[in-house]
Amino acid sequence: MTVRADPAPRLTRELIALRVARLLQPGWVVNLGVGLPTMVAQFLDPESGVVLHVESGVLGAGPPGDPPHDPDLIDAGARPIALWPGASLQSSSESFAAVRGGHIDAAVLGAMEVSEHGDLANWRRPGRGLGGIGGAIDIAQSARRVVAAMAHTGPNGVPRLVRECSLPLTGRACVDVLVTDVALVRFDSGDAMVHELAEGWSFDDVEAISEARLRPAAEIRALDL
Amino acid sequence: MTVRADPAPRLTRELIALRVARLLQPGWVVNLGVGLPTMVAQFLDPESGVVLHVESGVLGAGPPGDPPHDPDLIDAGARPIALWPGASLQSSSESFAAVRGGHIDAAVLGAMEVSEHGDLANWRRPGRGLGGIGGAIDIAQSARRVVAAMAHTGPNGVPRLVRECSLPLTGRACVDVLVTDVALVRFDSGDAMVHELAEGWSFDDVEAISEARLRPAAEIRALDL
Amino acid sequence: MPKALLSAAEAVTDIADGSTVMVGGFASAGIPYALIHALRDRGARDLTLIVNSGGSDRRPDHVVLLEAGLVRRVICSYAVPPGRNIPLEALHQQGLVEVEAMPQGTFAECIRAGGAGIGGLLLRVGLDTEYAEGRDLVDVDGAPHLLERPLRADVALVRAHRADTAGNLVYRGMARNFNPEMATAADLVIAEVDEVVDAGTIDPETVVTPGIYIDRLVVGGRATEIALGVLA
Amino acid sequence: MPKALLSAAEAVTDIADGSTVMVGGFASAGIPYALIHALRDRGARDLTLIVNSGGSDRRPDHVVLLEAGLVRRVICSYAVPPGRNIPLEALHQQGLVEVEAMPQGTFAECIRAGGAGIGGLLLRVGLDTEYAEGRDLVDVDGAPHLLERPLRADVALVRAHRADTAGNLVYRGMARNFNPEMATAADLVIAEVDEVVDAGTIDPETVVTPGIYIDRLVVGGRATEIALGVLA
Repeated sequence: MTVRADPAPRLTRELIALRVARLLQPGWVVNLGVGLPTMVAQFLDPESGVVLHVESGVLGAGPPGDPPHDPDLIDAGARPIALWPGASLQSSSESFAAVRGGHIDAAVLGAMEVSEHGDLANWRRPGRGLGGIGGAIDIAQSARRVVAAMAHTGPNGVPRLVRECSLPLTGRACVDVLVTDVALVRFDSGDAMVHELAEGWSFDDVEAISEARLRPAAEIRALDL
Repeated sequence: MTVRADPAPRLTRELIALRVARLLQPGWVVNLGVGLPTMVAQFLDPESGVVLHVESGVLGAGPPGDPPHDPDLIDAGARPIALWPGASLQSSSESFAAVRGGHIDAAVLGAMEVSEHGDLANWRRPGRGLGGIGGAIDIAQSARRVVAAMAHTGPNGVPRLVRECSLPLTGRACVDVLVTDVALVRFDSGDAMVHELAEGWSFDDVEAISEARLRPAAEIRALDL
Repeated sequence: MPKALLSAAEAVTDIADGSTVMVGGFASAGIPYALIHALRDRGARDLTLIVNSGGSDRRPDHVVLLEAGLVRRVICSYAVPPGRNIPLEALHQQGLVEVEAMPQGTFAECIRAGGAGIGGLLLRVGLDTEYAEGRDLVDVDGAPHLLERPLRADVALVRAHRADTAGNLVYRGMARNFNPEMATAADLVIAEVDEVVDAGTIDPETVVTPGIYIDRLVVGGRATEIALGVLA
Repeated sequence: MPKALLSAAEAVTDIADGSTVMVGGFASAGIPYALIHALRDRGARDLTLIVNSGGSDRRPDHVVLLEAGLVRRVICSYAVPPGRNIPLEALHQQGLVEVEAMPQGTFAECIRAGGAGIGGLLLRVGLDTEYAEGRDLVDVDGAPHLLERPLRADVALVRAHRADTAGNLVYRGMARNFNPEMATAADLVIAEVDEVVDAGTIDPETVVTPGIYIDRLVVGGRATEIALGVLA
């Protein structure tokens, strides 16, 4: 595979997070994975109507980082968080009861690889140690909708949107929407359909840096930022 | 079977309850079934160290009857109860998690029949309608110790301490101690051993009104009231 | 997102014939009277009730749904208390209402499982009894267990003491009973409460049912108990 | 019956070699530091830890038990966070410590099952992943489920905010995590708290862990965090 020059700049992580945030509907209960997904919280406020679920035991968390540090008020990535009005606290078994029971409307999860079938790999690289499953499998397999977020390619341009995941799976056909730094891809139909593109990127440009077989949506739009 | 005259008066229900209360050790968590077992609470106080578990969702209940009626403060028999200092409230699933998990040190349960193996029947008479299982099976089969309490015989002198229960079982070999109006019987060894007798009753007197095969304990004493 | 605050009649207006309805309550505690009576008035038929008991002969609880002929099946624990006379017994004998009775802890845990995405529970409670007859057994390391399936419903009618506008619930005394678990195990969850307060008013540490489980709020509760004469 | 109020050293003095020990905590929240350090000082060996993570590289949590060579097996969820350097990784590679990692919700639910007398759970979480490889499957009405066994321990070391003398516990923020369930699932349960108050002082409606589950109380908590320098 030859690495060709990008036709235009890719989205920053902040902009990926912003695009994800705009997918979230008022009233949804949303879990944000560690890493990039956590940044989505910066684009939410109590008026958004989104209830953040943190698997360490909160419903109704605010974004991380602002409040002074309290070891007992942390998100799943151990960063300080505040509670919004209407918040409540749970034990882990209660928190994951909500997850498995289908009470999480959307999970935003980081990805190492996403396959053209919507398979997700995001928790372990073989040969790189034990890794930590944490709640990744529970959440990816149980949330009503999974939004995956990742850079479209890895080091040296290696595709991450692939035909079949080479890394251990987190869940099969669980991703509904993938937001990368160049495109928004939906898996609703069983195919990987490109719905939105970053400015200056064409469908062919995205296909060229993907291993997955992609299809263009009937109407392809600019990434809704 | 001939009904012969009792050699001496039988214990009142209150005295049966008193004998049961004296079996309960400080620190034990105890569930009291509806009916006669509920009367055991009258012989307990906060100094007894006994924590009453009520399956409708209390740990640390006081005896029923005293406090003014509040529809939300009731025991499993729907009688008003108070909460003792150190009480806490649970949902039904939490309450029965404690039951099944082996956290109930003793259950005091009414009985229709007890077999010589310690089988208990206490929830339904065939042909007498649907009946109500309620928590009888959960508690009888899960408590660390089951104390059964009943009149030694039924209407017309029909034995209730039997070889095999004729009524639907609540639990097999679950009764540890049976307190009746004439005797205290233990099932620890697999046999039905008579340990205590009401005043004026002999082992033979008790055997005569039982269908079960009974054995006398090495030392038989008067009922410890 | 504040939860919809409705009248009892409004809250139950879309409960369809044939629905499976969970109803909280244990004896006199935690009964959603206003919702039960509104459902009776609505007249939805062929209901399956998932409820602890077969109803009361002393209080107008879900017994009014049975009396009105709206129920075809009851999944419960304490079907008919010995020596009591409630309609369920006769309706069952006449073949009008099916009754399935379960040990109470199993009943509660199956409801929790329904809300918690647990596909099955393996329990020993009920072995050696007629409850076990005809039920599926699964061995765990050589020990037989009963396979218990999760219980879910189309609608749950639950009763709490206080809600905030975000739907968070706190209870009172034994009014929890089956209500917190039922609130997690139905597609539509309607909570009847004594009062509604602003979000942020209930200490997050004390919330028993998180607001995410609640779809609709109805103020009734204690006021309805007084109106019905069940509370002096 | 007031619960035994002991020093951390006294509370762990009878934890034997070979014990299975549950330890609460998630990241920085709800860690029983004083009990962990007392157990390290006691030096009980060949421990099996049931604990969410493999330990921290930033805080002296149960990582100190691994560093002291007291652990032979870890049952956990979040074994080694990516890009972090904790002893578990090397100890595992050297064959000194066995590691079993489970999905976090399954881990939490199996602990709850251990305390709740549930013989097995049938879950779909983990199907289609390497976690499912070699595990027992049970069909429920045609759908495959993983058979998950309950987790129990000889000892649970839990951390709460406040206890009353009857052992009732309330927590603070995310310090609940695995603590309430672990408190139900061990033969000996030792709770480390910030403070102990009189029985009757904690509102019964707000108790999270009922006192019946607690055997011993140790005051440590926040004070220990300050002493260890993990809290400024």
